[in-house]
This record gives sequence, C-alpha cells and structure tokens, in this order.
Amino acid sequence: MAVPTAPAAGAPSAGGTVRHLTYAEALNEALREEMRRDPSVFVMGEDVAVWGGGGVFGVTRGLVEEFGPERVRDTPISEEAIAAVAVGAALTGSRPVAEIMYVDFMGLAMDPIANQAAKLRYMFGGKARVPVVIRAQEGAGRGNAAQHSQSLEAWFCHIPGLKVVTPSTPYDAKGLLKAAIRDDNPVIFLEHKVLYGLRGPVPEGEYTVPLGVADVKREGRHVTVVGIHTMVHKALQAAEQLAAEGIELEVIDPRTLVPLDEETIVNSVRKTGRLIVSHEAYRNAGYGAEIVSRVVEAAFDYLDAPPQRVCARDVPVPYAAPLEQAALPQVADLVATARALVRKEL
Amino acid sequence: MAVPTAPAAGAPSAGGTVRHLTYAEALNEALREEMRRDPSVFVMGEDVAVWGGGGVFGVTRGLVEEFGPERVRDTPISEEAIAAVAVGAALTGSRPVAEIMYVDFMGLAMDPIANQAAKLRYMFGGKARVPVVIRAQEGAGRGNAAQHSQSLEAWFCHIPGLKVVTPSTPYDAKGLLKAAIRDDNPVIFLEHKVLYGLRGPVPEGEYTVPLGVADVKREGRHVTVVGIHTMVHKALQAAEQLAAEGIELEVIDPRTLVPLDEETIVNSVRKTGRLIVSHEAYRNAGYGAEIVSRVVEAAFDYLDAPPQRVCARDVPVPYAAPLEQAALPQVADLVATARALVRKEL
Amino acid sequence: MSLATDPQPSAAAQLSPERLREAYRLMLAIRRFDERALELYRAGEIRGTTHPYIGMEAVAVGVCSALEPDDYVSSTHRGHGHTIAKGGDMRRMMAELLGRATGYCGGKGGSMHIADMERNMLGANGIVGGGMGLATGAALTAKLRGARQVAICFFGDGALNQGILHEVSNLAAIWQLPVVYVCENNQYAMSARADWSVAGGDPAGRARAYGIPGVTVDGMDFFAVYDAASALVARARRGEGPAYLVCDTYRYHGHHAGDPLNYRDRAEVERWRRHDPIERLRRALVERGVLSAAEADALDQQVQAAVEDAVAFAKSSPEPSVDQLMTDIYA
Amino acid sequence: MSLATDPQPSAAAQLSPERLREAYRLMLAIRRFDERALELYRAGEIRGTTHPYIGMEAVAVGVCSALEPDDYVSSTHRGHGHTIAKGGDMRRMMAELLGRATGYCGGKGGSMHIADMERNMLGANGIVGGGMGLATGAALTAKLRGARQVAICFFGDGALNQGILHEVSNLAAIWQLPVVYVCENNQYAMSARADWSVAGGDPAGRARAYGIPGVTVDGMDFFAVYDAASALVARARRGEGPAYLVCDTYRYHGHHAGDPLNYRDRAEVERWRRHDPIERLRRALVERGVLSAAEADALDQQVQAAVEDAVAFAKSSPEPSVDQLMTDIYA
Ligand SMILES: Cc1ncc(C[n+]2csc(CCOP(=O)(O)OP(=O)(O)O)c2C)c(N)n1
Ligand SMILES: Cc1ncc(C[n+]2csc(CCOP(=O)(O)OP(=O)(O)O)c2C)c(N)n1
Ligand SMILES: [Mg+2]
Ligand SMILES: [Mg+2]
Repeated sequence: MAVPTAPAAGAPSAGGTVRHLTYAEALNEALREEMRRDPSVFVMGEDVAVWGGGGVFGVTRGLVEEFGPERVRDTPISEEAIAAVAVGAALTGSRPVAEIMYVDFMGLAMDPIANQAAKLRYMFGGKARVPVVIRAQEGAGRGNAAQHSQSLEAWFCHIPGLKVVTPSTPYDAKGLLKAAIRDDNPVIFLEHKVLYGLRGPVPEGEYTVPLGVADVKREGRHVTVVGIHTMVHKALQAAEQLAAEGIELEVIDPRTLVPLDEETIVNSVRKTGRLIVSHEAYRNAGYGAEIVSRVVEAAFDYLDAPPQRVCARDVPVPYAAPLEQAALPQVADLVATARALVRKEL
Repeated sequence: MAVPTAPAAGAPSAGGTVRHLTYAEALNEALREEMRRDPSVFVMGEDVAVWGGGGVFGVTRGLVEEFGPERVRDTPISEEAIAAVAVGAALTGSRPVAEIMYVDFMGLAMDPIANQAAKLRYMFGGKARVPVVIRAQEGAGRGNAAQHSQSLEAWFCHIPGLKVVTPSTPYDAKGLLKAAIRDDNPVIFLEHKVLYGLRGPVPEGEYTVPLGVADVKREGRHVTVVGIHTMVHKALQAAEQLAAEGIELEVIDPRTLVPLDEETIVNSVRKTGRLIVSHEAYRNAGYGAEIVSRVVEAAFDYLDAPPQRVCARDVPVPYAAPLEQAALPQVADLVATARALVRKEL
Repeated sequence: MSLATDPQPSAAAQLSPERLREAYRLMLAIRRFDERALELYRAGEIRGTTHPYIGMEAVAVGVCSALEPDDYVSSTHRGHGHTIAKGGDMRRMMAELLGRATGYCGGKGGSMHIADMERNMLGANGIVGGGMGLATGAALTAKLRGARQVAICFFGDGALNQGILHEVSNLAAIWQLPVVYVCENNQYAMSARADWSVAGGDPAGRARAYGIPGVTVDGMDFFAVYDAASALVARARRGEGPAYLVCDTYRYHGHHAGDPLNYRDRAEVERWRRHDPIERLRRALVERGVLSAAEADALDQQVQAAVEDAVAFAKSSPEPSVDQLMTDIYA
Repeated sequence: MSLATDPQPSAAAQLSPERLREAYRLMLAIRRFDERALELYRAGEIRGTTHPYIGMEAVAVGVCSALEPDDYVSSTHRGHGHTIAKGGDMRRMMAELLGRATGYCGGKGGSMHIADMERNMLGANGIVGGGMGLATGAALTAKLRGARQVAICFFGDGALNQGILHEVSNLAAIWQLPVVYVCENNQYAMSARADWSVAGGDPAGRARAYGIPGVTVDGMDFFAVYDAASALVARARRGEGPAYLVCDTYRYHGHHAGDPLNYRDRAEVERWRRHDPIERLRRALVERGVLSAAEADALDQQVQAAVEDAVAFAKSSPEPSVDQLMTDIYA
C-alpha cells in the first residue's frame, strides 16, 4: 500500500496533536466523536457490536462499550430492513449510521436507498429531511471473488437525492464521515477494504472535510489523474515513477463523487490538457465516464489528447490472484497510459 | 408520439405481410411465437395472466388462454423472488421471461440480477448458462411521479454478464424480444411505457433483430444523435425541424446498450464530427456518459465540438405536468443543442 | 389471540359522543373525497393514477381514532384515507391531486406521495411495502428517544408477500419496537385474490411466526377495528412490542380508475356493500342517540361542501412554476 | 409435526450397509477436507476466506443420502460439505480453493462459488440467501418439465431473516413446488446467536405460517436427519409441495479462519462436541455390525489419503493463465 499521504492542502488545522492512525481507526474516531456530540446519532448493522468488539473491519470497535446496545445495534441478516429502518429513523429525527457489510449486498437495499431515502424530500415538496448515512466497504484485491469485491458507487451516483463519499486516506475518512453524519441528506459512505490498514496522520479532535471539495494530492503539468480510493495511491506511485522520466502527473482525489468538485478537476485539465480517470469499479458505465464527459463538456478546447479511463475490466472479479490482479487497474497501467498520452500515442 | 418509423434498414425481410401493430402488440406476438417454438419458454410476473386478460399494458394479453396457467404464471407481489426464481429456473434449463411491472421496482431485485444472474456463469468457470429475460418498462411522461417514471438502464449496463435491450419501435420490439429469449445469457429487456401505444410496421411471423446492431434511423452530415427509447422519436422530430435550416442530423438508435454497436456510432461521428446522446434517464452517471466517453476515446481527432448530453435533469421525476415536462429532455432541447453545435457555440 | 391483547370491550364504549361524531365525519370525508377524486380523474383533471379508499373507511378511521396526535403513520399507494383519518387537510390534498403549487407536495408528489409531516403522517408510498421500513424506523426513533409514541404501518394483503415485511417484523420483534402492522385485507392485490396469494391463508398467523400477536377483525366495523387497535397500540406504548392487526375489508371500486375489473363479479361487490362501514356506524350512532338521522345527513352535507371547497381551492390554485423544478432535492 | 410428514421410522433402517458405509465415508471426507483446508488457509495457500463445515456433517450427508442423483441442491458460503455430500470431486474442490486452473471453476470462483452442475449442485453462494431463489427456480423447472426431481435449499439460521426466504416460501407454497428448505441451525450467524436473531425462537414455526410442514430434528444425528429428509423429499416428489427441515447443529470452528470467537465460550463448544455426528454414526454402525472398528479406522485412513491426494493434485496444478480472464462471461 502507498505511504500515508499528508493532510489535504488547506485542511482545517485541528487543535489536537497529529497521530498516525489507520483508516479504520480514523473512522472509528469519527463515529465516537459524533455519537458523543449528538445523542440522535446511532449505529446499526450486522456484527457492529459484538463481533470482535465491534465490526468485521474494526470500524465500530469499542462503541458498544461506550454508548451501549441501544445506540450500537447489532441486526439480523436483513439488508433491506437495515437500510429501510434507518431511513425511517432518519425521517423522524434520528441520525442513523447504518452499515451494509459489503457494498455487494447493496443489491438487497437499493429500494429503500433509491426510492425512499433519495426521493422522500422531493416527493414531499421539501417537507422532509433524511439525514441517514449508509456505510459499506468496496473494492477488490483480497481474493474475496465476484460477490465480495465490487465497487458500485456508480449505482448511487446515478440517483438524484443521494450524496456519495469515497475517502482514500485516514485523514479524509475521519473528516468526511463527520461531515456526512452532520449532513441533512442521505449519504452513501463507501470505504475500501484494502485501505482499512493504511496509516496516516489524523489530528485529534474536531475537524471535518466538507462534501464537494476535491483534494489535489500532487501537482504536475502534464497529465491530470483523477483517482478513486486505492487508485489515488496507485496514481501517486505512478507519478513517482514518471517523475524520473520528466513526466509530471497532477493527482486529484475527488473525495466525494456527489457532489463532485468539477471545478478543481476541470481547472487541472485546462492546465495539463490530458486526463486519466481511474477506479476499481467496472469501466462500463462507471463514474469515470461521467467525469470524462463533464471534462469534455467543460474543457474541450484545452484537451491535447482523448481522456482515458484506467478502470477494472468488465468482468466479475475472479478469485485466483493472477486473474484478480489482471482484472484490476494497476500502477503499470497508469504509467503506460500517461506515457502514451504525453507521447501523443493516443 | 412520433409517426411510426420504418423497419430497420437491411432488416431481414420476413415472409409474412406487414401489419401496423402497436409496440405492445408486437411484444405480445414475440412472446406468443417464442412460446410456441420452445416449450421451455414461460412467462411469470405480477398480473401477467388474469389482469385484463394479460398484463397491465397488455403485453401478455391472451397468453394464458393459449398456453395455460402453468406457462403464464401470475405471482404474488415479491419482486426479489420473481427475479431470483426466474434465475434458478434458467440455471436449470428453463427459459423464463420474468416481468417486473415498473423498472423502478428493480431496486428490490438487484441482488438476483447483479449477483446471481450476471455472475453465475463466470464464477462457475463457464459451466452454467442463465438464459433468463427480465422485462420491465421505464420512462416518464404520464404523471406517474418519482417512483414510477425512472429509466434505470445504467444500473444494468454497469454489471458485466448482463445484456441490456431498449427497443424504440414495434418492429424492433418484436425482433429484439425474440432474440433476447433465444440468447443464452441474462437479458434485461427494457420497454417504455409511452411507446406501448405506438403503431408501426411489423412483419408477420419469423424474424429477429440481433443484439448488438444499431439502427441508423436517418442519415445526415452535421450532427450524430444517439437516442434511447422515446428520444429516438424526438430526435427524428428535431431532424425534421432542422432540415428546414439545412442542418442535417444523423439519428442512431443503438437498440441494445450491452452489447453496444460502438462501430456504427463512432463511424457516424467520424463523418459528422458532432455528437449528442439523449436519454430519459438521469444525466448524472447515465449511459450517455459511457457513449460519450467511448466516442471521445475512439474518434477524438474527428470531433469538431464537445459531445453533448440531452438527458433528464438530475431530479426525482415530478408529478405536475409543467414540472415533469421540464425535467425531461424535449425536442426543443435537441434542436437548440444541435444548432449550437453546428454554429460552434459550444 | 393472546390475553395481553384482548380488546377492552369497553374501549369503543368509552369514546365520547364528540369523538364518535368525529369518526363518522372522517369516514364520510374519506368517501366523498375519493368519490370526487374519481370524477376528476375520469374528467382528465388528475394525472397518473389515483387509488380510491372507498369501502375501507373503518380501517383508517378505526385505527387512527386509537392514536395520539404525535403517533406516526406510514401509508400506501392508497393513501387518501390514512391522510384524512390522521387529520390531513383536504384542500392541500386535492390541490396535490390536481398538481397545484398549494398542494401538500407543491405538486411534486401527486396522489401517491402525499405526506403530512406536521401530523407525523409519513407519506403515501408508490412502492408496495415502501412504508414498512419507514414506520419501523419511526418506532425505533420513538424508542431511542424514550418517547411514548407508537407507529402504525398500514399495508395491503398484497404487501404481505414482500420480503421487507418479514425482515421488519423480525427486527421489530427482537427489538420490541412500538409498531403495529395493520394489514388492510381488501381481498385483492390488483387482480390477485388474497385467498390465492397468501399461502397459509391466515395473514395474522404470520405474526405468530415471530412470536408477536396477530389479531383479525371485521374491517367493515369501526368499533371492532377501534377496539383491537386500541389494545395493540396500548400494548406497544407499554413497551410490549409489535403486533399485526388484520382488518378484513373490501375496495368497492377498481384498483384504480383504469381497472378492467375482469377478475371479480358484481355479486361479490354487492355482498360486501351490504356491510358498508359508514352505514353501520351511522345506524349504531343513531341507535345510541349520539346522532340523529337529520344530524347525520347534515354532517354529510357539510362534508360534501368541504370537498367542493377543496376542489374549488385546488382549481383556483396556480400550477407550480418551472423554477421550482430543481428545489427540494437536497436539504 | 403433521402426520403427512412423519418420518417412516424405517427409512434409515432400510439403508443398505453399503449406503451406510458410504454415508460414514462422506461425513469423514467432509471433516478431513475442511480440516486440511483450514491448515492451508492458515498457511496462506488459500486466499479470501473459507468456511469450515466441521461439526455439521450429518446435515449435508443425511439430507443428500435421501436424494436421487438428479435432484437439485443449492448451497451457501459454507458449501464444501454440500458439494462432497452430493458426490463432488475433492481434487477439483481443493484445486479451486488453491485457485488453480484444474479447479471446479478454473480458479475463477474459489471456496464460495464451487458448483458441480453435472451433479445438479447449483453452487455455493456468497450472498446469504442467494441460493434460495436458485433452488426454488430449480423446483419450478422440475415441475414445468413434469420431472420427478426435488430441490434442496440449504441455508443457515442467519439466513432465516432474509426477505427472500419469505418470498420464495410463499411462492413455493402456492405453486406447490417440490423444494425442501433445509435450515442448518448451527446456533450462530457470525456473532449473532440464533436464540436472539430469530424472533419467535422456532425456525420451523415459520413454515407453518405458510401452511407448509416445519420439522425440527437433531442435526448431529445422521439417522434423524435422513429420516426427516426422506419423508419431506418423498412428500415433495409426490407433488405435495414444499417444507422446512430445521437441523439443530453446531459449527465447531469459527465462522471462518479469521473469527475472533469472542462471542461464545469453550464450554458450549465442548458440550456440542460430545454429540459429535461422526462419532455417533461410527458407534451406531459398529453396534449394528455394519462396520468394524478396524474398518472404520481404515476408512478414515483412506479418506485422509484421498484428501492428501487432492492437495497434491491441486498443488501440482497450474494457476489459470491470464488469457482466461475475459472468457466465460457470456455464453
Ligand atoms: C414494489 C411494487 N410492486 C408492484 C407495484 C404495483 N402495484 C401497485 S398497488 C399493487 C397492489 C397492492 O395490493 P395490496 O397490497 O393488497 O393493496 P391494495 O391495492 O389492495 O390496497 C401493485 C401490484 C408497486 N407499486 N410496487
Ligand atoms: C447478503 C449477505 N449479508 C451478509 C453476508 C456476510 N455473512 C456471510 S456468512 C454470514 C453469517 C451467515 O450465518 P448463517 O446463515 O447462520 O450461516 P452459517 O455461517 O452459520 O453457516 C454473514 C453475515 C453475506 N455474505 N451476504
Ligand atoms: Mg389488497
Ligand atoms: Mg448459522
């Protein structure tokens, strides 16, 4: 995994000292702080309380000890109810943080998310608020195969009324989750299973990362690379490699896909004239296509080469390591694509 | 609604005389012919047998009389089971045609579709076939409001292993449904509620329209317009209007989104240098973004102007007529966008 | 039916004459409102669809009469009756049906999405089963807050077979949530007969599978519904958990105005109409001297006038302006 | 439990010595296979996850012994036992666990997706409840074809609360499909205790809500499982419809190799181990003279050798070549 990346440029300097926490620990701290701050915040999901002291990936660890089983609620295996009941609780003034263990299981919960959470406020003429956060983790790389390795953010991005968040660092994980919990809209908060162990600087105490503000991870003049989740880190590795050749990548982490900080991305492409969008989600109809389309619409005359997508192949994620690796976008793919763009081979 | 459009250029000339049937009648004929042809084909869904003699929109009318209740099966209101049981039946050698009454209800059926139907063959190393067709109707324009007016094709296009079909004419509706039923893969067959009453020429008897072959509805030199469902007809109306001004639209109906006939679209853009993609689905992360991205990747140097998307606004579909009309892409939007493209105002 | 939930035979008897008259007025209002809505739909003034509650008035009013004002209600596609029974404003309802800016949803929702959040009426719902999570979640909010509110989940016989009901019933039972699932068994789900679609044939029996009470009552009898609802709501309020209340009833009209109605015969409709809930309540109240026949007629006149007033209000209201299209999506 | 489904006390007795020995061998094979799989997982030779069936062997073998070869079986994430009981090939299974080209899925599926379509074993499934539609659909195929096949749907106590079970149970009941839903109640769903997660406390009671039989047996007793399964399968084959068979059992190991196991105590595990299904069958067969102690030991040696052979086969098999990545997506 890439080395921890520094806090976002211009991030609110938090009072507390800066520790190196894992992504999972940072999320846990965000939940803890928000539950202390607001009694209407509670957590529900499968194995969030008892299992291993809290959560299959440790994100809810220790919360039941501090806040008790009323506010840290293990549920039966009922994904549709987890989402639907959380939406009903949010509609009536609670601020639930519901967990779907794997984003792959969202297929069972799409109705309450897309038809209820996303639409109630509009259908009711603005007379409702649905401040629910639905957490799940996505991503491949651990041999979990086709039903436990997907990245399905595009499903949610397509539905107006939802916000979609995809943190790539411990710093952002804490700040974005706190912002998501305080947001008065339904937020789909997508973590990445491979990032849970990633360590990075996380200030103690109060700070949030606003939804809708991208983070320029590295500046560069030649190619803009917009990466989601692990692809942010792979893009930074690719940038290191290419720097030796004098090719500079500008690496941007949108951090939230809805709302999308289109301005930061477009301004970067106006400077570099070249774009790569990279995610672990299937390429076909993935959110990368949306980012490419928006950039083309807004910066057509600045483009020196066709924007490229370095994404997962359009195949169910295979189990065996060589196949899984081949299905996923790799640093080498980013390097080769950036090189080809600069050399006008595309 | 637009006047009926002619059979696809180069469509197999079918033996029988050509009648003017509605889109619903054409679908009904396809089901009838395939059920006669293959005893393993059967129909299941809510209100497909008894209600009004067959189907809320008449697509299954009369089938229970001819084929009996064993092969034309009314179900309780259980969308997840409708899809899941159809997948199980297909996995074991049946060829089910399952109906989800509104595509909006697919949120309840995404797991069996995306995690089972789409993936079983691959996960099993190619040792399974899942020849299931899941029909639903999408689209707005009838005041059905936010939970009965969506167009969700992008959800399915994103999942490898599925095929996605979107007929826009009675001729294609019959030919594509027959092809979908004979296909050995899961096919999501998306009809449009406003098109059911559209009449058009439909040859009697045997013909199919292959999956993956677009139809150039009208040739033109200036702007390529790729439209889905109703937007094909609106594009043809826009073409009529613009012809007076000497602006020629080339109107393409992809007919199937997966597989996508990228070649026909790209070749057209190589000729016109301008692209508009138009659908009733939400613009954000809609399939239009995929088509734009593929064209940019394949024909960047041929583009005279940035490809445009004329799609539904990113808002839950409102009930009141003025709002619903404003939320949907209209002929006037196509006309204005095409004009701006040609006048280099974009 | 378990002792804990036996209706106090006295519950309905304890209702004051005022509350009984109010219940009767509400049932009349539901009927007259939906009769008028059907006319307007047929006249092309209402778009999309509208699902009349006619024939089922005793269920919505019987249950809601057993509630406190701040109790929650989730509704269905057939929601007009629940909104009126919860105290909703017919003017804003009719304006919504006609797609006017003055409607409950500013014209954005229409018949299937009318909500009255001030009255904790959590909305009609276009998804069969869509209200089940909302009511269960509302009950969870009440429990977490330590409020004494109860949530009612109205749903139809057809919705009995949606997986979400199984999931929330199990969850509400193990969490002991204050929610009562009220099944309006009007015998049909579109063309599907309940005696075919509901395996086992006993909706209330399904409650027992979760170890919670399942009570079946004559849904055409205001008093029977009110008594059972009072008992189950009181039980939920005491913290004793969820229950099912199954009300046997009937929809006099088609599923919606466009229903071919080829799946049932007139004789069946006539049989049910003989037990008309409004007629029965009227007779009972007149017998009890709560209401004179003349007063009952006068009440009907008042209600019809109120419905006409609602129609006039709606028709005189402006359509939403297009600049409202993109508002109300996000808070 | 309804008469129609009383196990013929004679069913198991009718089993020939050969079939009894085969059942014993299969139970041993499941145990040795998964013991070895755990070792390999801990040694880092298996990726992702693997869910041992150890302790539950009497369920898979008891049920599958009651089946015809062309009957269908749908499985779960904990599928090794079902595959072996259905006659699956341990070589191709182990090769799949090690991600080799010779595996059942050519390395594309792994532990959670092993299927043996030639034996109508419709696959393990990574989605809790994912096999429910598959088995029910298989039963529909059998019914439409007029074939006499029956489908078995294995699932866990945790899966009892998935909405899909409610939907397919209702559908199978009204369509009278030949499917038996076999609940492997091993007391836990990851950390969730079944006596907490299953409202009502009686999984079999849920079947009765759909008007179908629900039978509970000692899932650690091969004979009890076999008898009940035989009765319910025969009933389904006669066209009398679906049923639930609930087998009380236990998983000796963690949910998967990475389980913290902080939610149950060793004493509980020891209590269950005292009823070990393999030991019990062995004692019974030795008593009946079907098998001598020496023969039993020899059988175990054979099985262990077969497992080692499978491991050797797997390790000597090539990994899938990358040019196979994009094959097998579409037919
Ligand atoms: C998830 C879903 N499936 C199907 C429909 C279409 N539909 C609307 S109402 C209805 C029948 C509902 O029957 P029931 O629950 O008994 O309520 P009733 O109409 O009788 O009041 C159906 C099938 C829907 N709106 N939502
Ligand atoms: C839809 C879905 N939800 C959650 C999970 C995660 N998960 C895998 S197995 C499991 C527990 C299943 O328990 P049970 O059904 O009792 O089967 P057992 O593991 O005890 O054999 C869970 C929660 C999943 N794979 N799929
Ligand atoms: Mg009904
Ligand atoms: Mg279990």
